[in-house]
Amino acid sequence: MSSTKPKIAFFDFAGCEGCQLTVLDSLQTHTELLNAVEIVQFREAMSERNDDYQIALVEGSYTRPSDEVRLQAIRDQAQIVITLGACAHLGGVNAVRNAHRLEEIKRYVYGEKAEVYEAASARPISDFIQVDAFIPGCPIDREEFVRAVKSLLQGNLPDIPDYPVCVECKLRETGCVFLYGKTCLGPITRAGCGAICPSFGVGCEGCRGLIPNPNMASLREVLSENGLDEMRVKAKMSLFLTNQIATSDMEA
Amino acid sequence: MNTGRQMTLEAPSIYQPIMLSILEITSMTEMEKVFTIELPFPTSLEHRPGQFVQVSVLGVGEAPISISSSPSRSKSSFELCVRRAGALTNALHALNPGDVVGVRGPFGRGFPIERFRGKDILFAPGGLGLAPLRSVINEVLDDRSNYGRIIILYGAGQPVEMLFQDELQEWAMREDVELHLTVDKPDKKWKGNVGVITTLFSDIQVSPRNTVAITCGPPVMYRFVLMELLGMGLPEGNIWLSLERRMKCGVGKCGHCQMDHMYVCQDGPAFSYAEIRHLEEAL
Amino acid sequence: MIAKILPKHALQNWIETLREHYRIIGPKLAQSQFIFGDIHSADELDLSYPTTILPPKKVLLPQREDLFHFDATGDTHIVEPTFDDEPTVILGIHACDMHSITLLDRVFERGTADQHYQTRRENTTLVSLECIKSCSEYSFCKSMGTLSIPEDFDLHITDLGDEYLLEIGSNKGVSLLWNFNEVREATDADFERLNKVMSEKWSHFTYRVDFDITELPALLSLSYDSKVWEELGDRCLACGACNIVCPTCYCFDVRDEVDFSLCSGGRFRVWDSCQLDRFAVVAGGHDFRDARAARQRHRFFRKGKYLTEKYGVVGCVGCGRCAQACLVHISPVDIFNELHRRRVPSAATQEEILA
Amino acid sequence: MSQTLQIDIHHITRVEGHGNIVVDVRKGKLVKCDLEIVEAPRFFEAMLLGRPYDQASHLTSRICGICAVTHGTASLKAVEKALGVEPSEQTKRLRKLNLFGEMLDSHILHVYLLVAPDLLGVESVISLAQTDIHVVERALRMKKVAGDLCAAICGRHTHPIAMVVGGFTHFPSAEVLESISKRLEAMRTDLDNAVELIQSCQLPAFERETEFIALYTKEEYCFIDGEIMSTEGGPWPLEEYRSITNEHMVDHSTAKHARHQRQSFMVGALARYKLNHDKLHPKAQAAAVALGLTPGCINPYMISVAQVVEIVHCTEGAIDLIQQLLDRGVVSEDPAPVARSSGEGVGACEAPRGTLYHHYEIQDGLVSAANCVIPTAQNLANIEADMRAWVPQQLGCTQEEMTMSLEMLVRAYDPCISCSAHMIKVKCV
Ligand SMILES: Cc1cc2nc3c(=O)[nH]c(=O)nc-3n(C[C@H](O)[C@H](O)[C@H](O)COP(=O)(O)OP(=O)(O)OC[C@H]3O[C@@H](n4cnc5c(N)ncnc54)[C@H](O)[C@@H]3O)c2cc1C
Ligand code: SF4
Ligand code: SF4
Ligand code: SF4
Repeated sequence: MSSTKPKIAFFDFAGCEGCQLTVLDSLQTHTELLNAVEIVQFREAMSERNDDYQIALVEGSYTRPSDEVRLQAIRDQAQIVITLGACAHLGGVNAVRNAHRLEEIKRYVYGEKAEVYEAASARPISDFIQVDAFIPGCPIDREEFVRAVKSLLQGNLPDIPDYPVCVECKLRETGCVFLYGKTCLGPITRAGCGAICPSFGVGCEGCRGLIPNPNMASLREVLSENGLDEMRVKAKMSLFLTNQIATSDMEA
Repeated sequence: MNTGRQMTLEAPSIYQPIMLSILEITSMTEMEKVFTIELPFPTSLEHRPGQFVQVSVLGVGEAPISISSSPSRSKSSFELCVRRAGALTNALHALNPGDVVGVRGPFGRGFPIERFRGKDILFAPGGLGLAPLRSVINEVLDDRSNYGRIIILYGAGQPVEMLFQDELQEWAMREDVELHLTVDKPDKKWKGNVGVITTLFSDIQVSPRNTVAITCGPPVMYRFVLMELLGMGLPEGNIWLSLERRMKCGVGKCGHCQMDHMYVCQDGPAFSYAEIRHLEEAL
Repeated sequence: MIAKILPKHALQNWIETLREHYRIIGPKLAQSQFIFGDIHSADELDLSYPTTILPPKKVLLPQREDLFHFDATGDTHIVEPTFDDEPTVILGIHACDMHSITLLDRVFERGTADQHYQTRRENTTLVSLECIKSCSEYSFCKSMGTLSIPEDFDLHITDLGDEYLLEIGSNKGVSLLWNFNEVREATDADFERLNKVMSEKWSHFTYRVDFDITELPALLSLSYDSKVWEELGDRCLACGACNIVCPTCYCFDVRDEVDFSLCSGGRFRVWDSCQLDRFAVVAGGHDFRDARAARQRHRFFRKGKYLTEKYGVVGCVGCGRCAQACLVHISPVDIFNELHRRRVPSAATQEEILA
Repeated sequence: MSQTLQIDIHHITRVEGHGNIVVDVRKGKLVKCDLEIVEAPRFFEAMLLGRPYDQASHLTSRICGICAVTHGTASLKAVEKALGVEPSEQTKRLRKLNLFGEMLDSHILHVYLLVAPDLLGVESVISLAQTDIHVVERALRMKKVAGDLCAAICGRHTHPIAMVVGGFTHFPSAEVLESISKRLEAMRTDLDNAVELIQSCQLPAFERETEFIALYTKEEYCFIDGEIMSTEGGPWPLEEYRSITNEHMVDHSTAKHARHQRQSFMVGALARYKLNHDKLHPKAQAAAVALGLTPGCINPYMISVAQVVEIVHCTEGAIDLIQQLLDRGVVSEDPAPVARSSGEGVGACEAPRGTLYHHYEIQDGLVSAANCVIPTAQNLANIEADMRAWVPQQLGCTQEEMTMSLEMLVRAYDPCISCSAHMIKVKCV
């Protein structure tokens, strides 16, 4: 176990910065974090900047061609690149716009000035640079982030669950929301959040991305059996999973 | 039958590892290191060849590792040959002599070597499969007069990936050991056989009724090696394998190593082909 | 039979007396479903509960259980196993769950005994409850032979209307009534009432397996290559819910955690599920049970054959929890019946058919 | 004194989102002084199009990780207005309590972790942890109470879960509310310390007349229900938000600027204070007096002081509200039903950094038009106007001093640039 503290830098692309905020929040319960690592860049919380880092934590989606250059620079410097949150991991809610024509939405939001704005469809960071690990979620889970940092300190990449949310939901004995006439993506979504949405009475929205081998066909049937028409199934699955479903449909 | 679990039986919890120091670490290849673990007097291991221990790095985890030294040579220490494959094995590779590791075991059923006495023995390890078989090989060599021919067919990816090269040299020098080596990808210096392990079988003649074969290697290897051995006419009961499974407890509780109704950690990891042939999940 | 009568109105006082010495766990409402949880007063406890999301297994083998703590910050490595010996009473265990505890007892004491389970088990008193009506539309305990309470209860409650009849099964059971004087000896009249309840209950259990359950292991042996498994594999979401809620599933994963010193922390186990992807994967990525069909088969073989053969008691106790939890309606009754319907005809019947 | 000075602060730190300050002073003359917003555009209004109305609040809470609860709440209010939903009194109370939690969380973050380092002369909270760990610990302790308050009500502060159209899907137990209330009461010492800390700091003395706008009701210090009020008129109903915010495009920014009666106006804690100060909790009144904050204040650096006053107010307000909830008992109730599937509505809330409007048109359950006007977007023009007035007053300063004071000025507004980085072509007819 190395005695020198790893140097960590945070980078943000398109996102709400809720994940960086969650990192700050994790200090509330884990102040030791500050001594365990050396944070050399964290624009949301500090003015100091230093480009000498080993671990890059990237928040936010790729949304415009110029992001690629920045990403490449990060990849060149960092030994380990880890994405933070659903935007970086999946394209996040940003990818909802991928369903629309870019020109149309630019015009809808910026009117006649639309041309000034550089935009592309929202994509996961791993589409552009090699990513060593991801910390999923919208936002990330505080405790999972802390565990991930500990894994890194131990010289290993974070171990993110690849079983579905249902497992955690049952373990904590939450009544399945399907029993209350609601619908849920828990069976195909990667756990690690403690099934927080079902436990607060709302079906999982899939923010942590798909598990490795989801049975999509079967889940679609479950959703329709529980009253979702095709349009609503699509709306549900495209909140966070646009990019992953596009890929898995292509493979299918 | 489990024999001699002295170490584990002493602990108040079956999951509690005994902390032991690393005497020596030898780098074998880029991926594998051999760890010599000290047994403080009067702790004894009393394992059988083919048994394994659960090795811990506290805070990282635990994994089953075969005991690579033979009982005949493991009095005050024993050896583990570990490939870097994940969290625990990475952490092991980062340790230094003098550091401690947690050990539980030995667990499982080893090879019933008393039953092999008087027979010819054909060892067919592939890659890391030599780690558990080395225990049997050295046990047999230390009791050489009680066995017939000893044939070792060893295959590795590349010459630099061959494990225990010093010992391979030694075995090669011995008159009473027939050693055949092969690699998938030769380098410039390699003069031996090239090809997968099954290509070595054509070089040897055995008397099938009096031969016991012991094989261990990656999952894909078994089917081909078995085909050769059965083709040579070896009875199913004379073919022995060591199987790998995910294991979390080592004592038949956690369920991970189950194949059909068998638990590899208890009923194995050494099995005769006759025992597992009917199990779809075995190979 | 030694039995006592506890008037229902005295339940509160009894629980209060017990709470002085024990942690009390019993069925209670959480959101709109029942769970086994801590009972602080009689009005939390609901002995007419249908079924719980998780079985009382969670008390004896908690979802997450510390195995040991370690501290290697100093020169020596301290490894301290943790055992939970808090005296606990589980109140109101249905017959099926009692049978599952019998199985767990055997699993954790045979071969190498698991001291963590045993410590907790020894300090737990089981108060079972006579099932008078089917607890859910999915339960089929009668078919599995688990509707009658097994012998190993400490105290067994039967609801006689305004009173409870308490059968005493062990010294642990006796201790629960120690110094509690609001019970009286059961009289012949009480036993008559008991008999009436017992004889009337059977007709309330209707959902069932179509054949004699002792045939199940043999039926499964014949059905290893059945198409049913492929069909299940197509439907199954592999969400693991069936395993997690099952009273006879006990597979677990073991994990470590550390504090920021990286030198002290603990090892714990958590429930695992054979339906999940990583369950049977080894280094190098080979998965020894990668198809959902094979995983479902493994699950049903464990329930219907392997556990029975290894431990001598049924591996499925018919509680119906898995069927209730399954979003694609995979239910043991349906599967067993379907296998039976499609079973390979025996030589005799084949001859009959041909004749 | 004639001076040439070029300041180009690329990505102002310790604000949410990306903004650049560009100042160009040539021979003592201010040539250029802009706040550029360079955030990648996120197109939330367009993303809402065609979406089921019940997804709107979960989607728009993702506009901003700091004011997620406010976005979610404003969104729900817009949908409810459009579809004729009348939430229960309990829902209204819980929402208000939730907003108190967010206001506390955000203000504590801003004052302690983002502004305080400037005032205490350190580079960041990370360095502050080295020099004065107690201040940081206090901040984290208080922030945790605020976060836990939100978590008890809606699951988590960043991206609330249990808030839905018409009500909630989860209800905090009495025990949880009681324990939070106790912790809020225990926070009072920390609050006194916060007031002391800010008292001891020297803020730049810069003043500029401008217009101040906030939500307003007669009954209370308004965060959630109410109408639009200005120091120069009002009140106006929410539906008139567009004529008040008057957003327009400027060249150098991806965000639209706003102006009302003057070239620019200010929203946020200071505006709220000026318009609602008479309804502050007495303890918050006392804090205002102690900190020298008066309704006449026109110094934008005083926004942070107004935030401290609001921290006191929200703490006391939350304690009172929890008491009310406990007295009545929190019941599990179904969300209020929707009366129709089409309609149009505006919802507004006070976000920590100012008034936030969501405006939707819904057709057959799907959002057909959307417009969100975010506080920072409203403030941008005002920040620029401040900078343009402030730079010439400081021409004697070094580049470093100037940079510092401008960064502090921008930070005082607590800009949430990622939220404001989008503008609107409104088409709600
Ligand atoms: C009886 C027996 C004897 C053995 N003897 C030896 C021996 O002598 N020497 C030796 O080197 N090994 C031996 N092994 C193998 C060794 O136990 C495994 O390599 C073990 O898994 C290493 O543990 P680890 O923590 O380093 O790796 P892990 O972190 O457990 O990773 C191992 C594998 O698990 C899977 N995995 C881990 N994480 C993930 C993830 N996030 N997603 C998907 N899959 C994942 C992958 O397949 C990965 O390759 C033996 C195994 C058995 C059963
Ligand atoms: S609520 Fe969702 S996550 Fe929980 S069991 Fe049901 S489907 Fe699975
Ligand atoms: S339940 Fe689903 S949507 Fe909610 S946090 Fe977990 S993965 Fe994300
Ligand atoms: S398999 Fe299903 S019905 Fe049988 S014991 Fe388990 S959960 Fe109950």
